[in-house]
Amino acid sequence: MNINRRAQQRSVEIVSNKKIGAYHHMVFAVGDMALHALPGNFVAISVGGPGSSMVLRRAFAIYRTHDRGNYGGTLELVVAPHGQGSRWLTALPMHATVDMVGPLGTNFGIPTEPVNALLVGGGYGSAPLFGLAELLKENGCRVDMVLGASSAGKIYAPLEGKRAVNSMTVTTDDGSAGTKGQVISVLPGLIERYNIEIIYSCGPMPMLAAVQEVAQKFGIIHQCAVEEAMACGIGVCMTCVIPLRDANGEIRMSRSCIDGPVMDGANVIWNSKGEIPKGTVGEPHV
Amino acid sequence: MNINRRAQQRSVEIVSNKKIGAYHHMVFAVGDMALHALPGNFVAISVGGPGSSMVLRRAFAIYRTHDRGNYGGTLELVVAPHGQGSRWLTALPMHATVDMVGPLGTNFGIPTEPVNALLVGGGYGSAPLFGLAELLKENGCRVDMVLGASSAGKIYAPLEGKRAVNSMTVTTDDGSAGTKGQVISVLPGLIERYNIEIIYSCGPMPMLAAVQEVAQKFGIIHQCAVEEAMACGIGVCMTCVIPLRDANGEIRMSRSCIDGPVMDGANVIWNSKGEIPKGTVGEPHV
Amino acid sequence: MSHMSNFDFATSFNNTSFPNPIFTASGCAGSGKELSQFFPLNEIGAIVTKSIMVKARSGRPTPRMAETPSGMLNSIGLQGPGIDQFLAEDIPFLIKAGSRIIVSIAGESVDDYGSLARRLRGVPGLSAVEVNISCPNVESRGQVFACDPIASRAVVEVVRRTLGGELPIIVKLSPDVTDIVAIAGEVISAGADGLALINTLLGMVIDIDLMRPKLGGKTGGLSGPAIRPIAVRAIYQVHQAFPKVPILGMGGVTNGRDALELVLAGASGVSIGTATFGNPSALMSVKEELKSLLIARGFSSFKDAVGHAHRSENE
Amino acid sequence: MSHMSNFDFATSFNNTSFPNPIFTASGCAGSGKELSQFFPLNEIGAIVTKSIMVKARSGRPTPRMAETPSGMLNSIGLQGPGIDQFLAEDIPFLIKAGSRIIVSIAGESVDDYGSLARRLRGVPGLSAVEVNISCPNVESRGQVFACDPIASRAVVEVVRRTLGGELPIIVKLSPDVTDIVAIAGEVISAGADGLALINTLLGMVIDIDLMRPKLGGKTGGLSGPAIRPIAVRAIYQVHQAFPKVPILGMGGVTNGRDALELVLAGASGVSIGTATFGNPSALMSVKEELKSLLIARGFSSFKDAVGHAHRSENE
Ligand SMILES: Cc1cc2nc3c(=O)[nH]c(=O)nc-3n(C[C@H](O)[C@H](O)[C@H](O)COP(=O)(O)OP(=O)(O)OC[C@H]3O[C@@H](n4cnc5c(N)ncnc54)[C@H](O)[C@@H]3O)c2cc1C
Ligand SMILES: Cc1cc2nc3c(=O)[nH]c(=O)nc-3n(C[C@H](O)[C@H](O)[C@H](O)COP(=O)(O)OP(=O)(O)OC[C@H]3O[C@@H](n4cnc5c(N)ncnc54)[C@H](O)[C@@H]3O)c2cc1C
Ligand SMILES: Cc1cc2nc3c(=O)[nH]c(=O)nc-3n(C[C@H](O)[C@H](O)[C@H](O)COP(=O)(O)O)c2cc1C
Ligand SMILES: Cc1cc2nc3c(=O)[nH]c(=O)nc-3n(C[C@H](O)[C@H](O)[C@H](O)COP(=O)(O)O)c2cc1C
Ligand code: FES
Ligand code: FES
Repeated sequence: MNINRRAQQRSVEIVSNKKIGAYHHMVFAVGDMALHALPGNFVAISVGGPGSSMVLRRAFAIYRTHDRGNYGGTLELVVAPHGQGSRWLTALPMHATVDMVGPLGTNFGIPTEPVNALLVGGGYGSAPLFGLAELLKENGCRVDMVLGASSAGKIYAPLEGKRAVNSMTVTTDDGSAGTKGQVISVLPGLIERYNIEIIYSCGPMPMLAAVQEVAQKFGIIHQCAVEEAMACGIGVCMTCVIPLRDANGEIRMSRSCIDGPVMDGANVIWNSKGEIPKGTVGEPHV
Repeated sequence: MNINRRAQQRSVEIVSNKKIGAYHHMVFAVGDMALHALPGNFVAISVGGPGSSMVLRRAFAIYRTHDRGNYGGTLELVVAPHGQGSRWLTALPMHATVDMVGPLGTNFGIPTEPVNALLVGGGYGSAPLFGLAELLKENGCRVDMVLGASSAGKIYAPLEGKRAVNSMTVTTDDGSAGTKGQVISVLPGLIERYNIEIIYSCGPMPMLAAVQEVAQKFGIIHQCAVEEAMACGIGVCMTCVIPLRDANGEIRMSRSCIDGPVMDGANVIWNSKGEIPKGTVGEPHV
Repeated sequence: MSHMSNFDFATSFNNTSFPNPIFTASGCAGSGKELSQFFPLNEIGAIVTKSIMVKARSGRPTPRMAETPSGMLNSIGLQGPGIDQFLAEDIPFLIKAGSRIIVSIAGESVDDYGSLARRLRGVPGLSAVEVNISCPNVESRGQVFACDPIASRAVVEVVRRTLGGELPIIVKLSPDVTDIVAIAGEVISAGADGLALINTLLGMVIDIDLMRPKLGGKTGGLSGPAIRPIAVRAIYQVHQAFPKVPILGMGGVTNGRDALELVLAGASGVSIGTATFGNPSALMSVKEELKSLLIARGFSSFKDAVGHAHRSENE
Repeated sequence: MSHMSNFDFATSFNNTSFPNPIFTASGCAGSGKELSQFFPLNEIGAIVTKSIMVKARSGRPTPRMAETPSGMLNSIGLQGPGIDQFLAEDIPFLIKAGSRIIVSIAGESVDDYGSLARRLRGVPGLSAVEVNISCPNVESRGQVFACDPIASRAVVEVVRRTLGGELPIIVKLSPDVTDIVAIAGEVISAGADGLALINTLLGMVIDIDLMRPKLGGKTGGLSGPAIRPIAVRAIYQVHQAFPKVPILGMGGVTNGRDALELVLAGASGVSIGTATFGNPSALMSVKEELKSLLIARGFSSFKDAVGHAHRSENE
């Protein structure tokens, strides 16, 4: 169990909320919460306001943070207006406040030596990768990035983010931007061309599973940020589990909010949705 | 059964929302709904917005209407920020829209000949009395008004309203405005001084009951607008009933949203809250 | 859009068919008249009238309602004019309005249900009878019929026997039981043609200022979106056990998505109750939304969607 | 404010007393450790641990949750490490944190409950045992113990016999029964010192895009504000029937007003479950708000408010 001891709960103010493509880029004045966030961490936000019928928080990957500025520490998110909760959030005006808990969960591990890293993002899954890219660059790594989405509007890639990486490849299912197809199709070429030694990924679970297959084929380390439905985000409800092989080789249903969202892709038992993998500790006896 | 055939359901825009004392004076652009409203009618408004946990409408007495103006037909309410629903409503900004059904319910009857009328209001219960006063004046009546509340801030009496009546008496429980005490204490004096022939009242149920006692003592007609908890406001749920004597002298649990809110005070069986009065049609057999 | 006009929205209970599967819920539509100013009554599948008893009834004292999170409690106590006045006044209005009619009946004894069925025999213009058995049985220390398999069976048998095969009998069950499938089985074997699921759940709100139960009747029935997951579960379980018995589903439906959930679970028709209080035209919007959702999912007929969530994993 | 410091917030179950009546709900506080970064665990009455079984258990497949109007469904399936690891790891942490501890146990057979009680005998630092009987009984075709008076009685008897008089036994009941008062009576006569009311209600959500049940386990337990009226009703009914048996109340409590409702209905303690998911510090705010509300109503001691809504009309 990896409780993020830096987590705080606080009421934070929205200091910017801009629509960018299919997403909203939102900035919150979070005080010293910004100091403690690492790439891969997420925050959990109450949605709906008083009298809301929505009782659960929504989790959002941290896009980036700034320690100080006009508003003190700030924290940024990339939010897709999807269902009732995210639509409520993205419709909030400047200066509205929300209740935020964070930073939560595990973060991307940074190699101790400079390596060639490939960052793979699907949809809003690109968000945590830009902060990660900066950190990797600071550590002397070469950073290449590939982003995929169904169409151009769903690629989140701000200009300064693009500039920070050594190369940027885009794929869209409909071909409206970059290469037509899925990110997976371009991975082998990029891995070979840039001599990739580590892959970081964030996006929908099927994409992560596919990236792991490629990583395994090439014998490359793969750290991924998973996304399983979370009721609490703080480790108390056991809803967000995924089957994970632990240090002793035992498979356990592990909480993606505490032992994740960032996990070693090789340890995840992929494609098990809908069943408990054989051999999991405490698996149902039939 | 008196279905208000003029009722419409529509999305209406808030064109003014001002805090006045303990209340909010709110103006809605309602189009031709304004044409059909009569003093005593009410409207029912959805509260909480999408994703709200509040499933029922809130009823509000119509304060007044204007057929035409900058915003076309407008309808005005006086709302006390009390619980979750009314606080949500009064916190809405200009140009927000709400879903409104109205006009609903019965209206105050206007005498065919000029008479001396006393209008008695408790708290926000004064709201529908000002439009009534205008109508009575147009019909040649003398109109005196007495308003009561717990304290000065809860007396709703705009200047133009005060000017429209022949006399205005105010009572407050704490003496912070007008006579200290309850409206009931000043009624006999006013009735005698102005030779009152009809009383109209609106306010909390215990006040209405007390007014009826006085009216009966003086043998005066009393029309009151009752307020019972309403789930639907349109006559389909049977929650808002009060025991009412009908034309045949039979007591029936009658819907205050359809056979009211305006009722003849002499027909209401007062102080029966918590039980079905003896002799009511279909009363429980023990 | 030519596709839309080909969509077959009809549903049926036994041999009676309805042009669409959207119905009012008993006790939530007055006598029909009150709703008719918001939409033409013949636009919906049928009006389910409020449960009528043998004699006139005052109902329970006020307060009769309390709002709860995403729901409400009611304790109306079956206020109504009694079957005679109901047949004389309400039915002719509905027939004139072109509405299809499902009459809901409620009794305090097995005999009451028999008397009610007898009064309905031969009444023209009725499409079905809904038997509300969530009522206290005065002959059994006030135990609710629907909570007792033997009493439930007795009621359905007398209604079946009295009505003959004339009208489909839809029996409305209470979710406040340990095993709703068992009760469903009893009433089906006693002659029910269809089931209505679910009635309200027994609840209570305490007024924290008065520090007493808020409702005049102390307890009340919980309805609205809060109970939708219970309704979906009950419909799913009962449809699984008795796939051939049509179910009129209800419980917290406010929009087309909610209605679709109940249909996929196994409802052949959907009643709208509490939602009408918040939105007088809810029936119309649910109807349109459900139709669009079904068409968007490639269904060409409503009936194909009924119970679709039960298909096997590899379908 | 001197008045406030005189307020007696303590409560007790049997002979065990707690400094205040606010508890976690089983399964909604992890092992305690996860919450300890939001407030000191000794600030609340006690931690009720998640139901522990004899052996390690993986729980149900995902998705394990679905949000519903003012509530949620969960189908965790009692994931946990088994009693041995639990006693070796979780209990020492809680003791070190100064927390009072109520251990919740769950079994698949009557024997399981006996084994669990045996393992708890003599474990230092425990305040009470909560017996979760809302579990399928593998020896009775999976029927939930709490839905069967005979099985409920058997479980409580074996726990009572095994534990002796050492620790108060609080038996947690399911609301999914026809007559909760009857089940309460059974377990009380079998030796329960207190009752916990209510566990979740069985519900289902259907994903209208996949057109299948949303949860991996198909059905799940409904919790949160949506069910509060059911909890209040159950607590009121059971307190009315057994006024001397202390009740740990739970179901949709998110603030002090909600907690007060349960207390007035008859709860001697209040557990907070789902509210913690939405607000990690909910336990703290409920505690402070409840205290203020009681003081504002003139109570000088918490215990005076328990069941206050039952007083006669003329009081
Ligand atoms: C670790 C993590 C990081 C995330 N990061 C982002 C992000 O950076 N940007 C972003 O837009 N969204 C992100 N999400 C998804 C986000 O939490 C919400 O699920 C999403 O906004 C939909 O919520 P809603 O209320 O709009 O939709 P609704 O459909 O109304 O949600 C209903 C319920 O289902 C849950 N749910 C629905 N979809 C998902 C999903 N795909 N994954 C998990 N739970 C789901 C919701 O949390 C909620 O409880 C993240 C989720 C997780 C778990
Ligand atoms: C015919 C009629 C006319 C009204 N006119 C006005 C008006 O002009 N101005 C105004 O401020 N309010 C008026 N009210 C009261 C108003 O409808 C709301 O009840 C009030 O605003 C409290 O709602 P809430 O959501 O803030 O409080 P909550 O306490 O959250 O309300 C909870 C529920 O209880 C019901 N309720 C609570 N108090 C009352 C009450 N006193 N009477 C009836 N139902 C109640 C609400 O409708 C709601 O369903 C009127 C009510 C009726 C029936
Ligand atoms: C105010 C009210 C009155 C009701 N009266 C009846 C009734 O007379 N007969 C009946 O069978 N059900 C009655 N019900 C139950 C509804 O028909 C329906 O089963 C239940 O409310 C669930 O649906 P909903 O959530 O859409 O309201 C009533 C419900 C409400 C809210
Ligand atoms: C995610 C989750 C897990 C739960 N696990 C347990 C459990 O292990 N044992 C138990 O007795 N109750 C369990 N419950 C039920 C709660 O303890 C509580 O009785 C119920 O949720 C109602 O309270 P609430 O509305 O405050 O959540 C669980 C509830 C939830 C939501
Ligand atoms: S979301 Fe609750 S344990 Fe992970
Ligand atoms: S409020 Fe529904 S009938 Fe009057």
